[in-house]
Amino acid sequence: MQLESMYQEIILDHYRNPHHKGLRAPFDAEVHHVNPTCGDEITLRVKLEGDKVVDVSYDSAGCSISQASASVLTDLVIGHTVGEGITAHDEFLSLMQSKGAGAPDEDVLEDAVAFAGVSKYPARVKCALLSWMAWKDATAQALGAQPAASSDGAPIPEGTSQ
Amino acid sequence: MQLESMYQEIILDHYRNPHHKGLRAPFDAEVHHVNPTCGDEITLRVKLEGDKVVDVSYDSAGCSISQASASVLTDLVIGHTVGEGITAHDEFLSLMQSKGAGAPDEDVLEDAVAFAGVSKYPARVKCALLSWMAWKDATAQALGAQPAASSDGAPIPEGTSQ
Amino acid sequence: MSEAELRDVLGVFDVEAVRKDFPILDRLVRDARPLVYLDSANTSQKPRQVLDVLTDFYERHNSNIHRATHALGEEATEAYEGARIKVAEFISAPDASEVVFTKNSSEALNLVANVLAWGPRGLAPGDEVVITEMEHHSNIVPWQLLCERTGATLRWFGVTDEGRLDLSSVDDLVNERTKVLSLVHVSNVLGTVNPVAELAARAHAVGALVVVDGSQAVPHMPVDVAALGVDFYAFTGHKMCGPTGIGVLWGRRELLDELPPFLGGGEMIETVTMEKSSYAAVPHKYEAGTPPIAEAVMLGAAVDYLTGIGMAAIANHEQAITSYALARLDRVDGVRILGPAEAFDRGGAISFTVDGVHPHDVAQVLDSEGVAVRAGHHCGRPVHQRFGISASTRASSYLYTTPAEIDALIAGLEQAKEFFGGPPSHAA
Amino acid sequence: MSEAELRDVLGVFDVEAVRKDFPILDRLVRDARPLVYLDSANTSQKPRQVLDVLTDFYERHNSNIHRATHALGEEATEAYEGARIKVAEFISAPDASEVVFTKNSSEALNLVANVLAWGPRGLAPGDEVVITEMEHHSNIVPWQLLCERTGATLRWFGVTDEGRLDLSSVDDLVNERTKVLSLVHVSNVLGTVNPVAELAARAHAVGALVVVDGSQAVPHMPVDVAALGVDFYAFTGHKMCGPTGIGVLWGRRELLDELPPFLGGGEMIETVTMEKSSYAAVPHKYEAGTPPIAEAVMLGAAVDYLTGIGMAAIANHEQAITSYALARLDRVDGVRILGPAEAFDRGGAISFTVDGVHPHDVAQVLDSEGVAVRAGHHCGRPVHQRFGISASTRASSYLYTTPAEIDALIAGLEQAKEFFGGPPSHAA
Ligand SMILES: Cc1ncc(COP(=O)(O)O)c(C=O)c1O
Ligand SMILES: Cc1ncc(COP(=O)(O)O)c(C=O)c1O
Repeated sequence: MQLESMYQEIILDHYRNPHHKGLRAPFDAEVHHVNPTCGDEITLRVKLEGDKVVDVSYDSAGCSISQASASVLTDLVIGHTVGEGITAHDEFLSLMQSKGAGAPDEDVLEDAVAFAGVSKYPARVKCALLSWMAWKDATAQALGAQPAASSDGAPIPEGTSQ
Repeated sequence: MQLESMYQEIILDHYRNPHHKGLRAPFDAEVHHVNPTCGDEITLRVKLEGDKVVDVSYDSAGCSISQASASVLTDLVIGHTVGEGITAHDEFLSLMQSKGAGAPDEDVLEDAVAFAGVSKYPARVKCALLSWMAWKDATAQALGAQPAASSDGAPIPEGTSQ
Repeated sequence: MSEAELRDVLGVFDVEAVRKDFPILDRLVRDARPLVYLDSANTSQKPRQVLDVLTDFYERHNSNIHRATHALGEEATEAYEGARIKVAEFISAPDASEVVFTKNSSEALNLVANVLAWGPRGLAPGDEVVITEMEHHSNIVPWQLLCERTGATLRWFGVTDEGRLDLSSVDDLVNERTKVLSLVHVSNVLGTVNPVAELAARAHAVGALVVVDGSQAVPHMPVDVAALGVDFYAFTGHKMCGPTGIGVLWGRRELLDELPPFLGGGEMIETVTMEKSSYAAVPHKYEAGTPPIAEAVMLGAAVDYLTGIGMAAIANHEQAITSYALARLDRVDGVRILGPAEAFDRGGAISFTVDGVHPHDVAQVLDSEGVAVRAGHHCGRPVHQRFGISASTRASSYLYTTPAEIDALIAGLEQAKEFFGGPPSHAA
Repeated sequence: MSEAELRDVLGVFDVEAVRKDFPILDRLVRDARPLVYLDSANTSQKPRQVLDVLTDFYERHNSNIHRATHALGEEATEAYEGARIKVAEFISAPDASEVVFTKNSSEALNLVANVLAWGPRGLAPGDEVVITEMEHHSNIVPWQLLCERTGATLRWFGVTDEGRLDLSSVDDLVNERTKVLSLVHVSNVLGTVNPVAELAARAHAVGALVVVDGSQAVPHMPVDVAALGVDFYAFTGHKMCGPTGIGVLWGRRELLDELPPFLGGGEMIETVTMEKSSYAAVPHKYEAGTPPIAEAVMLGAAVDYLTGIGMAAIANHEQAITSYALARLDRVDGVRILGPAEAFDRGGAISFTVDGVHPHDVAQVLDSEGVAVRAGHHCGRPVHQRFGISASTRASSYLYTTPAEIDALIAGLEQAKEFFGGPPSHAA
């Protein structure tokens, strides 16, 4: 049965027990993103120290995919450099755009590889990306607010805050 | 050959030698009507005396059908009562809407029966009706301007001046 | 409703025969499961008879209209204007020239809101526009934009817990400042059928214009715009067995004559000079550019198709299906229905939540079984907020919907609950 | 052009094979005469390949888009968004999100004119909008309405006797008050191809926005909006082997991002409350309501079809046909051609008058022989006034037009002259 190809156990686990959920201070930037079609929402905060992602906290309402994706995201970026986070973002984005044909790098994506099946369902790709778009947007804002941006951080393209 | 079914000799005669053409004074009302699709135009004046159509004069630019129709119109209404003119109008209108199936009353329509063939060509029906719409509009205005409208004149529906 | 009663009502016409008219209903989806299409409030499927007319138009009669002095031009013009007459008769419009073809319902509603920004009837600060909390976004945002641009004030009727309009504030809301009342005939979220005629009378008593969003009404029940006594009525082709790319605005002739133009361009003019233009008579005044010609012809065919079956029969069928679906959903633990719980003054769109399972996930499980429903706010975010939720799952029926399809929905819901660990129902 | 040269150019592709793709070209009209369709500037005919895609969409994939969480919804969304990508590539748009689907060219042009009425870029008294005397009404009236509503001033380039833009006044017309220059790429009356890139550079130098009406360009020649260096570019589906009910507005992303919304409703929002809404990212911001889904899919198929044959080859073919037609018309006594007499920087629409025979009557005689042309002002009344006439007859070609069809036109003209008593030509 194909349901399991989307809803892998890892996803359901993160959905039922999300990591790092809740809004925390201090933070450098806070953004609010919405999925216009279904009304799923996320408020997400980023705290940086130099090029290090010290904390990502969030409050969100949405489906299993969007909830689990936010949880997985925090695991992947907290404690890493912005550059590493961007690498994970890019890898996740290309996995999500792979229409089920992606070969994700497990070293980079860890639990997020479980989302490979989601990429076969375009309507749900947006759910999986909601928190990542919010994170990229918030991080860009946080970097902009920082006087001296990290030197090895990849340049951050404009956020997709709508 | 079907061309002759539209362009009867009577129509071509009126086209080449239009009756009553040119703008004349005095007049009670003047209107300007346009066929929006092709740009054909007519300026038409009506002079009434009581319920009698004393003069209809016009200046127009357009195809053979619209020119001939204006000429035939003046023959049919000048010197007649408004009521008789309206009867001719109604008869002509229903002939034009008959899609080639009309059995026009020759006593009422005289030369205008020659337009029966035109009614098969919807795009040209507007050409044939241009002067009649203008006449009805101008007559309504002229009657409105007259203090005592004729008692036996049929009520004139609102003009279609656009 | 008992199974026997259900069968009685369904007997009005032969659903299985109707289904044969719709090629897509033979589709297999998701690992060869038969399609169970319960998303007709979103868009309807198209019968073969209607598609044949479309193909025939393009293969034999295609031409631009009005402008053309040739055989194809005549045929296309007659087909297009003939469709206007069919649509006018379908909604009992007094005059076919009152039927304006737009691109969808949304444009029809925007058209009205836009022309009220200009000219002698243009809105101004102090004027009020009244809508309702159960409107589709397409009947909210145009009025927000109008109010923003003109300085008028937007107000709205609330919704009761039962999903009906809260009319207790009618005296306050509809007053001498009210210039427009715009409301939905049948809600696409709650299914509620609103008392349009009564509200129109109230609004007219204070001199307001009445605009009705009939997108979910015209496809599903007989509608008589004259009897409703409203000023404008909007609906859309794709929800009534017709094509995308076409909608309808019906308006009272005097108003259409009086209001300023909306879009400018070819076909809507009387005469153009570089300095100034004058405009054609309605409906052409509101149809700038090449209209949706083939779409109008196809919509005319859809009207023929629906009329052939009979709108009263279709309404009966849908009421039976809706009653059945409401009864079955009522027996599923954890399911909460938004809007009226009985199929009385109620259309066939049924939105609901399932405790502990997000609507997206409900829809996904259903989809894996071939059952197509919609999840989200269905372009009605405010009414979801009203009920304290951000999304729901919606199942919606049409003339081709069968009780067996409702059974498939129910089975899928049980499966969704099980998959996501919700409580099983005692009765299946 | 000699017959030999003509055959050379026509050899670029096999017209007879192309004609087999178009079912309507087998039509007999008016007492069983073969159709000679010379009205493609009005609307084009549709190839079988494109109609098949339309039927397949409605019979197998029909669904509303974006909103739907089910198999059909995914398929329809992919088909719709896939069409956007095809269209973007077809006009070399830098980004598919810059392609907005409208209902036709006219709406696309009105969209731009409307959003310039509001917001920080909104026009005001003292501002100037520049158009040209050879515009289609759809690129005149929207700007007249905008100027009327905002108090801005409308100005225009004149047309020379040869039917080219009179650029002698460019320094006066394009100045620091100019906020918009809007002009046609290829005239639908004169056939003239305008120097868009040069004029766009001039307009940009004074900070004006540049809007181009490409309705007669995109169907007939390769167009690269980026290379033209303009800000907005409009065209229409039905003239390029696609359906009615769809048009395209391409716009530079920064501008589309910045300008206010046009129509409000479903799909164009980010979030809606009763008090206030925020808007989705482009292109969705400008696509309120259910878009022309099937029409977009069919337009995508039309783009595939045209690309398969090759736009350069199509342009070559049309240039050959146009040269041939101009040469033959030149030999008919009493025929006067509006616009460039040579097929250089010239599209395939040829408008002309016949001494002593009104264009309607010319068209009628042609129609009686099965030859479909257009008579009237072709939605370009000002340019007709410029040449002191109120109407003309227009013959226009496309990829399926043959020299034999031009011969039929010429024969029909001789017949019209004879019937109405004009002078016979010495050379037939
Ligand atoms: C040059 C030009 N502009 C605009 C238009 C309008 O296109 P549409 O009628 O599809 O809006 C046309 C065609 O009629 C045209 O030829
Ligand atoms: C109640 C209601 N109003 C308006 C609309 C908008 O219709 P369209 O998307 O065809 O413009 C819809 C459908 O989506 C609807 O259900």
